[in-house]
Amino acid sequence: MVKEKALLEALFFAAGEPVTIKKVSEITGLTPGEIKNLFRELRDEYRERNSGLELREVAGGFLMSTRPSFAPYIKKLQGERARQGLSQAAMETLAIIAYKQPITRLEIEAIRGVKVDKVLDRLKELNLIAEAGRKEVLGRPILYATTREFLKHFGLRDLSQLPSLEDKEE
Amino acid sequence: MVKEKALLEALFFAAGEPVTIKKVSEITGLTPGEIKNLFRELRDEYRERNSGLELREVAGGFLMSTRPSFAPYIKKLQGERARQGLSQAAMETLAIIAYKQPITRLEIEAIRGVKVDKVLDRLKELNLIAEAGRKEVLGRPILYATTREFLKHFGLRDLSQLPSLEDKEE
Amino acid sequence: MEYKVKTDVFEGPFDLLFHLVKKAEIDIYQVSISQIAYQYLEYVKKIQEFNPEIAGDFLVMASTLLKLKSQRLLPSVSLQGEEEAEGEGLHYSSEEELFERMLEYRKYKSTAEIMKKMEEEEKKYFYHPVKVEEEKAAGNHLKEYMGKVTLKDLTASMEKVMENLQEEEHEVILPQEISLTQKMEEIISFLDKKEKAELEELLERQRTRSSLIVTFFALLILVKLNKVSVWQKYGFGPILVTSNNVGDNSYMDEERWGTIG
Repeated sequence: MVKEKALLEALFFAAGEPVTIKKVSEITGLTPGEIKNLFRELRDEYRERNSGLELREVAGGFLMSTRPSFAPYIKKLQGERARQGLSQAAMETLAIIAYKQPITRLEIEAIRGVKVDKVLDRLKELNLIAEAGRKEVLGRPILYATTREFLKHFGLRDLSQLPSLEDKEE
Repeated sequence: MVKEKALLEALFFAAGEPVTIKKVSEITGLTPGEIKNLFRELRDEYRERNSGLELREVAGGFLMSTRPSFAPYIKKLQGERARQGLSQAAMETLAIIAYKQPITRLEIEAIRGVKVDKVLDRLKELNLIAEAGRKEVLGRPILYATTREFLKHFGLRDLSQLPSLEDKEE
Repeated sequence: MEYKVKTDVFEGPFDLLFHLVKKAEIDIYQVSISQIAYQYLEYVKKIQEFNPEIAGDFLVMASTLLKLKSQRLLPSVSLQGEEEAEGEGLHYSSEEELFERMLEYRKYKSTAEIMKKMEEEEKKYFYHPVKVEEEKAAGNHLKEYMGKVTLKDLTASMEKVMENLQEEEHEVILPQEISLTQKMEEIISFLDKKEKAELEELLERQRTRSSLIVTFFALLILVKLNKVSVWQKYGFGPILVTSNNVGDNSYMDEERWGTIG
């Protein structure tokens, strides 16, 4: 395989989303015509050797993905990963939000002593927390609170049903 | 390409992290022996055609990634998402844990001559180390050990691949 | 002796110790604390003006050096009990142990450099990024993620957070600024009244470990400035401290000596 074709292969792999010709051209210095030709060669080679991967033109760009017929297996793989549950970092952050809501990111970080931006993204993705307005202080930081989904999962009617922590406090 | 080999290719692609033989076996129903052989064939085919991708055995699993020589281009593609390296303090602490695991915080501090509580928090946060039980001495201190993420971070198949402990005079 | 005062030069107290041992061209197996401790303290005095946070680690080592040194000078004074009571991690029972640890540290330091290179190499490999949407496609994602997580887990997490928080708050209260100048003045005025004092008397008056360390520092500085003398009549006898009665007090300059937090 010529070096340029291998480079495109690596780019499509690492992108994880459609990459436009313009972008590929900026990164590699290849002309749009060269890129198109190399893409086609690569796509045909994948087909010819019955690879588990395939190359497509999607949403105005090039995209590398698994062959659709393998979808059931891929789902199993991702299901496995999903079942690993929430990390300890996520659990602690969720607990802080539950008991101290509404609360800003900085306030959570002050308690946990570490950055929590990624964890917050994850909890939002899972719809366990949501943005709940802004705190009226300098910079108007976003406030976070738990969602109905959160109550539903833990079988709570409302937040007043959260177990009290007082008895453990000295 | 036989269907099973293509399936493995698709799995390694979609995983984005090392996949163990056990997991591949559960998902595909293939035996560990078959999986090992198919992996080797696939890896050699990638090499022979000078693919932009490569297959490695890392952290007790199979891992598909881009060829390292293309790193400068991939970095351009991903922009600022560059992965940050560990600080010297973190690296020294991690080295001590890697070679002496399982080890307590006090034991690490005796070797480094400094407090390491903050560094330990950081390494735990990065999932490079984890608590591994308690030492059965007074106070039952927590023991720390490296994780699979640690192996992945350094591209090691297992702990036996750690470089031998240096003892050179400067 | 001139040191380059650049606080990022030494990664930790052992790094500095190595440097001093190397500089003194002493065989590491022959080194005695006394040869090194004074230079170590000189350096720490300098860096703590520049970066008090880094100086903290170095100070702990300084106290260890002083403790080992004092054990040599005064076999009867043992700070061991206090150390353990405070649950301090960094205590070495002998010079041999300290230098053994230092040698061990050096092995890990050079290995850490190799690991740094491995890390750099590994960063050149890129993986197919797994999108959250792809994971969602795997099914009812919230249930998948949260299936086993109960209300009990949630409260347990919160209790853990609060426990950690209490520990930290406890730690924050401890640091207390002690002025080196103030300690120097204290020693001088103590000696003015008494003419001569036993070292033990001076140290006994110190309530906390930090003030003990600072007193030691202050005493060393006064000796260096020739303001006081420290002597011993006979082996294992009491160590006596006397004032040299030099009237000039210009050295008592807060700016110059700063504080140790």
